[in-house]
Parts: sequence; structure tokens; C-alpha cells
Amino acid sequence: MDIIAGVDLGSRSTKVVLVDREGRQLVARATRTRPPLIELVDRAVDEALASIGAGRGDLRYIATTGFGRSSYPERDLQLTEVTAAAYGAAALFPDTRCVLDIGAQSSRAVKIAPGGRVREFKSNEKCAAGAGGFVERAAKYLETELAEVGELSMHGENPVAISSVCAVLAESEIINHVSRGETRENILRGVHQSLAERAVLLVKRIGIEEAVTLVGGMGYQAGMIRALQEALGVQIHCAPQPEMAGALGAALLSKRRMEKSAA
Amino acid sequence: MKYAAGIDVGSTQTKCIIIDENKKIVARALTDTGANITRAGERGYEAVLAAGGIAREDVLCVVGTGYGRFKVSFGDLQITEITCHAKGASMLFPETSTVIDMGGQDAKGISVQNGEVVDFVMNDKCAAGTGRFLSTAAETLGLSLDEIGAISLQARNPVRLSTVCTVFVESDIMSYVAQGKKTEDILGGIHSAIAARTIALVRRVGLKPSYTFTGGVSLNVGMVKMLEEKLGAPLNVSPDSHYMGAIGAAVFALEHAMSAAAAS
Amino acid sequence: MSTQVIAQSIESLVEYCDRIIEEPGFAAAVAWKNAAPKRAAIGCFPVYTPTEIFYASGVLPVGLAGGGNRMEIAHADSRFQSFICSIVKSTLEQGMTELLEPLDGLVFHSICDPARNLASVYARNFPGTPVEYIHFPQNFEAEESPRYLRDEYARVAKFAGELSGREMTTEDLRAAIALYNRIRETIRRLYALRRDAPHRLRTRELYPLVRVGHLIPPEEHAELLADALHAAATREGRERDRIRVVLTGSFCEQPPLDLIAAIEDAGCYLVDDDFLLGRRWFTENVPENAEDPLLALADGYINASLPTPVKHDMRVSPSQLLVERARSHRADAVIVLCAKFCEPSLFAYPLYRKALQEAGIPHLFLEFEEKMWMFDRVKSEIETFVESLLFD
Amino acid sequence: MTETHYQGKLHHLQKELMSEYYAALTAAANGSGVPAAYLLIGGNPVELLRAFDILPVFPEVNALQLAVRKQSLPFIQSAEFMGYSSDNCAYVKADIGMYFGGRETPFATIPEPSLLLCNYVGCNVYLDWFGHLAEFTGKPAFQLDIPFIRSASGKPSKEDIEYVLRQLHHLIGRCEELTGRKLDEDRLREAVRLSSLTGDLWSKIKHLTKRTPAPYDAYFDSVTMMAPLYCLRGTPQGLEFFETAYAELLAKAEAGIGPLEKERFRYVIEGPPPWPHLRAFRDMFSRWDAVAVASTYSTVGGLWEFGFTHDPDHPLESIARHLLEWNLTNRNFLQRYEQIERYLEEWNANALVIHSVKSCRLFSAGQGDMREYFTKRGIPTLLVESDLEDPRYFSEAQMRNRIDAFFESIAHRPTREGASV
Repeated sequence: MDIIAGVDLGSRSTKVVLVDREGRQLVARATRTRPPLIELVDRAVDEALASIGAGRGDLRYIATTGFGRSSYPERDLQLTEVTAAAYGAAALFPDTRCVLDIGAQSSRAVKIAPGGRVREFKSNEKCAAGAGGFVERAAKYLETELAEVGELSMHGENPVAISSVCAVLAESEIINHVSRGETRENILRGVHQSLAERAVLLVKRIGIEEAVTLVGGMGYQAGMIRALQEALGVQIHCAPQPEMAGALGAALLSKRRMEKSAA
Repeated sequence: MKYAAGIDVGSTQTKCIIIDENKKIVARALTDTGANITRAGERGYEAVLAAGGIAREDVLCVVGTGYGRFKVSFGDLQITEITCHAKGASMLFPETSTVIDMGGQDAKGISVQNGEVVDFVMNDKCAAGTGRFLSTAAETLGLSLDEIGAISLQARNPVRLSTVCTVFVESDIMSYVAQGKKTEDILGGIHSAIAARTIALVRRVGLKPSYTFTGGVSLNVGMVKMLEEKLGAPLNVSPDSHYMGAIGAAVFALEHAMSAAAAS
Repeated sequence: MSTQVIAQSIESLVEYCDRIIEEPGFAAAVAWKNAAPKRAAIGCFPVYTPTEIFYASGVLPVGLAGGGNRMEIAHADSRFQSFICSIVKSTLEQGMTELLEPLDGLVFHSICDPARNLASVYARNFPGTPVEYIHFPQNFEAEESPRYLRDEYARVAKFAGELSGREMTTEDLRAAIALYNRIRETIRRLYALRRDAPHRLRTRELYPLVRVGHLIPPEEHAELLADALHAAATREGRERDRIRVVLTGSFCEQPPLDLIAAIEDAGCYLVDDDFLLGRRWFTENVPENAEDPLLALADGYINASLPTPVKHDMRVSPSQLLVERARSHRADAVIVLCAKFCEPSLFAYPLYRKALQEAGIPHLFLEFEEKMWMFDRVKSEIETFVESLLFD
Repeated sequence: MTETHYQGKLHHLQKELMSEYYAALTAAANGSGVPAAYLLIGGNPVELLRAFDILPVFPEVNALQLAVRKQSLPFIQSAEFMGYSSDNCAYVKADIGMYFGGRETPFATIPEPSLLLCNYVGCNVYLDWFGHLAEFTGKPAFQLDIPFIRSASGKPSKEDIEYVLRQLHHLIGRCEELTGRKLDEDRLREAVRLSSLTGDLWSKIKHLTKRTPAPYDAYFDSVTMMAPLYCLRGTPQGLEFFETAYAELLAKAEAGIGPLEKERFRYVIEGPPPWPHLRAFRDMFSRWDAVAVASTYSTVGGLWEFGFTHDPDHPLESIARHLLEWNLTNRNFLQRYEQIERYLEEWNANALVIHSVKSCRLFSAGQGDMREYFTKRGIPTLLVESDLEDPRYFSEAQMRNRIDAFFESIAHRPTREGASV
């Protein structure tokens, strides 16, 4: 079997997506990023291959993306996470014109052409960063499991206001709300709203165009998607495994490169 | 015997101290501030009374400090932690001229004379380079906050960080990990960066020995060493350093009780 | 010190320049001062500074370009807040760590509010260092502006003469103008060469060749540039598949050398830039035999100098000029590289953005700080940008 | 808690007169035919406009009004969508956002400019502001170049004065073109005469806070008087306002009444106010019974209390001197130290508070040095940071903590009144 791998080396987790020559996704898996990175990628790719009963001999091409994209010497192609996520989102939802990637440390809005080519993109400013990590911390203060956050937020009736753009300082606002006896639901909805507002600022800087696809781990939180829908006023696409978009895009773009070089 | 209490309600932890009439610390309690800050002061107070086996009526006066000081509603006075840190540091180390305080989100420099604040500075709106930075670094490296100080002391070739932003330090660390840098060298770089930033801050009130190091980070041996190296002077550090705000508040409580007694 | 470096490869010339740029002690200026009596050195921000006047007065103009990414700001941020650009702080830090000792005086000018307040703060903290301030006219339409600036220059010449103990003559100034014209002419030719054959001269190479002129005597710089022009023109190599980019926004605070390299390594040929306008701001030669050369210099600033965001000439539109520049350089794209917290440069961006979008020229906006040390984030942005232009 | 927000006759009159002014702006926007010139507050030449019946529009005043009414953020953000940086001056962003958002505000519809008169007086950012308005709108602009004060004496040179005078003559030409009529020198003299009387009264009002207790807060109450000082100076209404204000404040001073029940601390304050959080900020001082007896911010439009007065016999010369020498923003940073020192001594203050705003680098760049300078001289000095327009830069808990600690340290021993809520 001919297999193409896309590996997204993120600062928190490493994602592997395997596709076949037709571009069909065979498997998508994530593992926590831990050094050393070369061994990490080897192991993650091997495990992904093994999970579908394949082996190294079946692997034809490997593309890397994410912060660690250049640390894996065996790669055929490396791409930035923006380019990769754009192609991934376009493959998942072909009508995508705008990709929102809300990650642990930084967020981006990307305007794309049909097919996935990046037209314009804007990353968050340094001081408006840390979405994923911020939600984790909020969950900790609220003594809540991360998995529950998305659902709890859906039940917030009167979301609190969180105005600080710095994730660290926003934490003290959360503490303040906690001390005033606000409910977890209202606080978490406030957290999602504040993240959504920041995302809107990014999207508006490149000019919003439908449809919008959310990629990255925040897509697991229903409350986040609702907050984005409310803030942007448009329907948000989100894949069942939203954090895999980058690895998928890397694999699919690899497929194109292979076809090009074969032709 | 009569007593006085100081309660420091911080963002994550509440610290309580009871002293006797000779200003001797007779009880301490450290509790999580938790999700209900209104109750945190009361909870901490109960804990410290229990720890010392002291009856509520034997406490002449209670002073609240810290961000949650206004929530210590049963207290007699509320005083900012800046004033209290100066007071506490001067009680434990009477020669103190400069207090360096590093907490979770604040770093402070306080210039002190006879236990009173002459001048103070705090980090600006940005929480960069505070204790929270260290805990993020520890987490990123998969270590506990307690061990990173000691590990940082092993650094031979400390790395240079490009940021003291708590959010972005994670990616700096991961870049160094990707380059194969040693954990101790990364930690050495982190401690060095924060120490440098803290000293630059404290310099604004004047770097005048003797220095007393307070706040949660004062328990970190790596940071103590790094600050001492950069200052070229020893730091006063007490095992109670991180109770310093509460100690100061307790001293204020005692003084207040005594002046009230004298007046009546 | 110059003879050994003559007639060498670009690589060795650049290495020589890098060394001088990275050395914090202004050794070349000190050597020049010691070589003859009645000489002094003066520090100035490079943008639009009338270097000719200083040099004609026996004063070597030394460009203040900050502390680079090796300097730790330990003192200066007690004076200037976190939202003030790096170069203001690192310049003060250089003073506070005695790195500016070799300079006999400092000149600041009206480029921005922090630089102006720095003049005051510097004067207060270093009462022993003479500090002067030049007001550049911002009314370009009034016929009295050149005359006003001429008088301002005359005042500065007097200040410089007091530092060196030598009063400037008209002949001295004409000679200095001729010398700097020569330098600018060679730089213009180097820029043209890079535009036409960017593989022969990387920006990472051209940049230090030009920047070193802020640290060494102009005669020496003129020779070095001539050598570099010769070496680059005869260099081998072929043009690669890269995007051609015009870079703008970094006219005052300077990006780290490694950042310039990182931009190129991400797949760009930089075919034009606005770095270090200090030596090449005039769009044409200043008349060398003018009856009143001070007035000629002043008139050059008013009527024949490149625009930057610190010169508010209502007669021209800087954003249209940027579009024209991109077109005349056959650029695929523009990178707006602004110094963090640099208000003039940041303010220019909305105008650029609108004009570039209307002209259909892709652009990327980035911020940098001179003290930057790791470039992963910036590199990633540039790579994405390059990918967006290359892939379809 | 004491009542901190005194509302006297002057406040009512201010409201009334400013409403009239805003009504005139709205009328101009709706086609009343009155030409409107945008200009900046710093040492402005509004008298010249009066002589031509040109309506002065101050974008700074509009921006701060938006901030006070908590309306600035959406405008700031829409400017950021155009590409303005979060690190750019928020006055500019709020104004640009408002301009391209339809020029509708809760207080007036702002007319389009017939002339963009950029009298930037020391603030380089304002050159960008007016430059952008000119480029985006294509409206005519006039750059009035005011050389910055750079001499050791703190005086403009004769070349500076000559240069500004010549430009004022060009400006007169532009106004003549705009209105189609010649300058009426008597009207100019009259406007300058009214300005001179107004300035004298303002100066007297400023000197009233030398008394103990100060009859009003020279920061929080001064700002009430600043809008009429700019928008109405050179008119009979402006003069009337200051006559009323002076009489009222003098009476308070004579009666020994201050803005607070008691006056415990007298401080000088440097820097513009945090307009979006003005009330919260004021309360932080009031609870310590602290009164500002002088403020540098109230001298951005002119520094009258140290002896400047417009001269009806030399109208253009006095306008030129006002622009060059007698306003805070065109003076160098060390002159501000001198100004604060005079306040501390002559106004008998015992502390300095520096409110450092991110937007305005003209004010803020180097305030750390100012802090260092005054601390070394034994003046208790506090530096706090926020912004004058962008509500996102104000952290109430942090601000309050610093202010409380500061007054605790001055009070030496916290007392029950001092430290309780």
C-alpha cells in the first residue's frame, strides 16, 4: 500500500494523519509532544502505520508542519501550520473561505482561495495569546474537568465580562469573578465569549468571508463554537477531530506534490 | 496571653499568621484561596486558630492584606500587601533596606526604612517574568515547581530566552528542546532571565542592601542563588518568607491593638 | 586599518563590517579621533541627520543604532516604559553602561516623541555630555522652510565646532558634501545591482556594507563600498526561484542581522528596502559648489529627499510611492517590517495596506525588535507568506 | 464615603454652553454652510479662526468625549481593522473609526473638515493623524509647523518666532480663500482681547488651589473647564463662563470649602486622565481625602498661570508665542520637571502622582526618569499606567492597590479611617 503521512509537531501535541494515494484519510492520531522530537515522530508514525496494519515499507512520503517541522530530518516536505491547516480545512469543508485556528499559544485567521491556497492571514498579537492554555487554567480554577468545559459554557445564562487580552492577567479576572460567587457556567461562557471576541478582531482584520471553519483543539468545546457563531454572525464548520486539520493538510498537499513530480 | 493575627488573601493561596505580644510567631496556616474568596479569609483564620490552639477572643486585632483584603470583613483593618511586606521583612530582618517580593503575578521592589515604605515599584500591566512564568516553564518541561530551582543550579551553558511573556515562554522552551538543549541549561536561562528582569525592576527604588526576599518564589533555591549572584550580595530568606505579608499584617494588628489600649 | 581589507571578496568585506557592527566600543571612531588634533565624535540617530555638517566641522558622525540583541536592558527601562521602542531604551542603556564614552556629544532630532524626550532625559542623566536637538521643518510648502532649516543647520554647525575646536568653513562643507555624494552614489549603484541581480548581492551582505558607514570615517567607507561594488558585479551564480520583495518600515530601529538573513532564507529576494536612510536619503546629489552649501543641504531635505513616516510632506503620498517602488523593482510582494512600538512606522501601515490592496500587490505585516533573539515565529509567518505565493 | 463630585453653577453652565457648541457642529454637518476647521488643542490659534467665523473642531475633544461616555472601544477597533496597531495612539484610532463610521456621536454629528489645520505643537503623532485624514478624505490641509522648544533658556529663538509668524500669514491667506473674505483686523484683535481676559481668569482660578483647602480639584474639576477653554475661547460666551467659574470658585475658597469633606493629602498630578474610567479613578483618590492642587494636563492647551497673556495690540505675535512657548506640549521634557517643581512648592503639595498613558508618548516617554528625579528629591512619587482613551488598559484592582499602598506609605501609619473602605 502507498501511504502518505502528514505530521503536525505542535508545542503541546503531535498529530499524525495517514492518507492513501487517493487522498482518503486512513487514520488520525495525536500524542503529547515530548522530546526528543525525532524519536517522537518515528514512534508516532510507526504506531499510526501499525494501527492500520501497515509498516514503514508502505510509507511513500512524509510532510511535517507545526513548530517542530524542521527538526525531523526524514521529511520530504515541510510546511507552516497556516498553510497546512488551510489545505486541511479546504479538504474537510470545500466551501471554506476563512479558517480560524485557535491554538494553545497563538491564534490565526486565514483567508483562503477555493482549494486551500492562503490569500491573507493574520496571527494574534503577542499580548492576545494563549487561548487553549487559558481555558485549561480557567478549568483548574473552577475545579472543573476540561472535557466538561464546552458543555458547561452552553448553560451560562449571564456570561461574565473578561476584558484583559493577556491570558495571564485574564486569569486574575477569573479569580475575581470566582470570588464574587459567579457560577462556573457563566464564567466559562464569559471565557468563550472573550476568546470569540478576540477571534473576531483577527477575522475582521483580514475581512470576513463565509464559510468559516474552526480548526484546532478548541473545536471540541461546544460553547466555543456557539460563542464564535454569535460573535461572527455566521455558521461555523468544525470537523469531528478539529485538531487534525494541519496534519491532514500536510498529507494532502504532499499528495499533490507527488503527483506533480510524477507528471 | 493575648495575640494578633494577619491574614493575607492572595489569588491562589491564603496565608495566616498569629503572633503573641512579643511579636513571636505562634501559628501559621496556608490554605488554598479556592473558588470562594469571601470564605477564604475566614477559612484561613479558622485554620490558623486551630493550628495554634488559640481562642478567637484572645486575638486582639486582625488585619487583612493581599488582593482579597477587602474580603476579610471580620478584620479590624485592611492594609495593602506592599506596606505589610515591608513591615514583616523588617521584623524578621531589622536591617532590611530593600524588599524583593516575587509572587504569582506580581513582582515588587520596596525600599524600606524602619519598617516603613519609602518607595515601591511593581511590575507594569504585564505579568511577564513573575512566579507564574516559572510554573509554566516547569509544566512545559514536565517537572514540578519545587524541583526546578535545584536543577537550574546545574546549568553550565544557560540558554538565552527571547521572551519573558508567560504565554510564549512555552514555545521558546520547546524550540530549545527541539535543538536538544539540556534541561538544566534551559532552566538556568529561565532563572537568569527572570532574575535580571526583577533586578531591573527593583533598581527603580534603589539597590540598597540588606535585601530581604519574600513571596512564594523565595522558596526556590535557584532563584535565590541567581539573584544573589546578580546583586553581588546575600539575600535574607526565611522559611517564613512567603508568609511575609501575613506577618506584617499581624505586626500591624498588634501595634494597632496596643495603641488602642494606650488611648483608652 | 583599511588597507588590509581592500580588494577582497564580498564575504570577507561583509565579515569585516559585521565585526565592526557587533563591537560595542566605537573603536573606529576612537582611532579616527586620535589620529589628528581637533577631532571629535558625535552620536546621532541616522535618519536625516546632516552628517556633512559634522564631518566638515571635524566631528565624526557616529550612527546610534541601538544595542543589538546582545545587550541586556538593565537600567534604561526604569526611565522608559514597556511601551517605548527598544532603540530609545538601548541608547540610554549604552549611556548608562558607559558605552557611549567615546562620543563627545549627542544630537537628537524631531523624528518622534520618544526620541525627543530622550534628548531631555539624556541631558539630565549625563550633564557632562553636550546634547543638541534639531528641529526638522514639517511644513514643506512654505517657501521659508529651507531658509529656516539652513539657520537650524548653522546652529548645529556651531555646536559641532565647539566640540572639535574647529570652525567649519564653506570649503570644508563643500568637500564633505562631495565625499558623501560619492558614498551615496556607490550605495545607489549597489542597490541597483541588487535590484537587477539579487543573487549577486544578498541583503544580509548589502546591509552591513551600508551600515558600517555609521561607524567608520566616510573616506574609508567610500573605498569599502567601491570594493564591494566591484566584487559583487563580478560574482558568479544564477538567480533562484524566489519571490521578489520590497521591504519597508525599518528606517530607524534596525532589525537583527539574523532576522534579515531569516527573511531571505524563507525564500525571498529583498530587492529594495528603507534601511538606514541616513546615508542615502537624498534622491539626487547635493550641489557640490553651491554658494551657500548649508542652504543646499537644507533645500535637499525639503525638496529632494526620500519620504519616511517621520517626514510629513503633504505634497507626496508615501503609500503611492511604495506602490511605485514595488512596481519599478518588479516586486511580487511587499513586507512591512515595523519596529515594535515605533509609532511613526506603525501609523504608516494603514495607508500602505489600503494602497497595496488597491494595487493588487500582496503584502505581509511584521513587527520586530532589535533585541529579538529567536526568529521562529517571524520565520513561520514569512514561510507561510512565501508558500501562499508559490503554491496554488 | 464623602461626596466627591461637586456640581456647581459652573458645571451647569458648561453643559449648556458645550451643548450649544455641539449643536453648531451638528448644524455644520447638516449643511449650515459654516466652514469647519479641524485643529489641535495644544497652543491653538483659534482666535484667527474666530476672525473668519470658522467653526473650530477639536478631534481630541471629540475622542475624549467618546471615551468618557464609554463609546470609544468600537471605534478604536474599527480603526484597528483598517490596520492601525494596538500600539498606536487611541485618540487617533477613536477619531478615525468615528470619522469613517459616519461621524455620528452621542453628543454631535461631526462636520467634515473644510480645512485640516495641523498645528501639531510638539506631538508628532498628530502629524500622522491629520495627514491620514487628508490622505483618506482628500480634504485640504495646512501644516502649521511649530518648532519645538530646544534652547537651554526654554525660549523660542527669534528665527522660530519669525518662521511661525510667516506661516500664520500663509494661514490667513488660506482662510481668506476658504471664506472668500479679507481678514478683519479688528475682529482678530477682539478675539485676542477676549482670549486674553479668559486666560487671565483661568490663571486666577488656577492660583486658587494654592489655598488650603483647595476649593476644587485641579485635575478632576479642571477638566470641566478645559473644554470651554478650547472650544469657546475668543468668544463672549467663553469669557462669561470663566467669569462665572471664577466667582463661584473664589467664593468657595473664601468660605474654606473644598471638593472633599476634609483635605488630607495635597498632590500634583502629571499626565492625561484615564477618560474611560474617570469616576473610578477619582474615587481612588477621594477615599484617601487626597486633592490634586495642580495638574500638568490642564496646561496642554496653554500655560497661563505662569504669566502668559494674549496681547490684543500684537495679536499674531501673541498667537505665535502661545503656540511656541506657552503650552505644555511644545516645551521640552525637562521644562515639565520645572513646572511640576513650581507646583509642588508654590501650591504647597506633598506628593506627585504620574499617570502614564500608553497612547500618548509625548506625555509618557521618559516618565520613569521623572519619577526617579522627584523621588531622589524626597518627593513621594507614584507612577501608575493606563490609557486616556482605550478602556482595555485599565485594571481597577491593580490601580487601586498601588494608590492605596502609596497613600499608606505617605501616611506612615495606616489609621482606621485611612485604610478602611
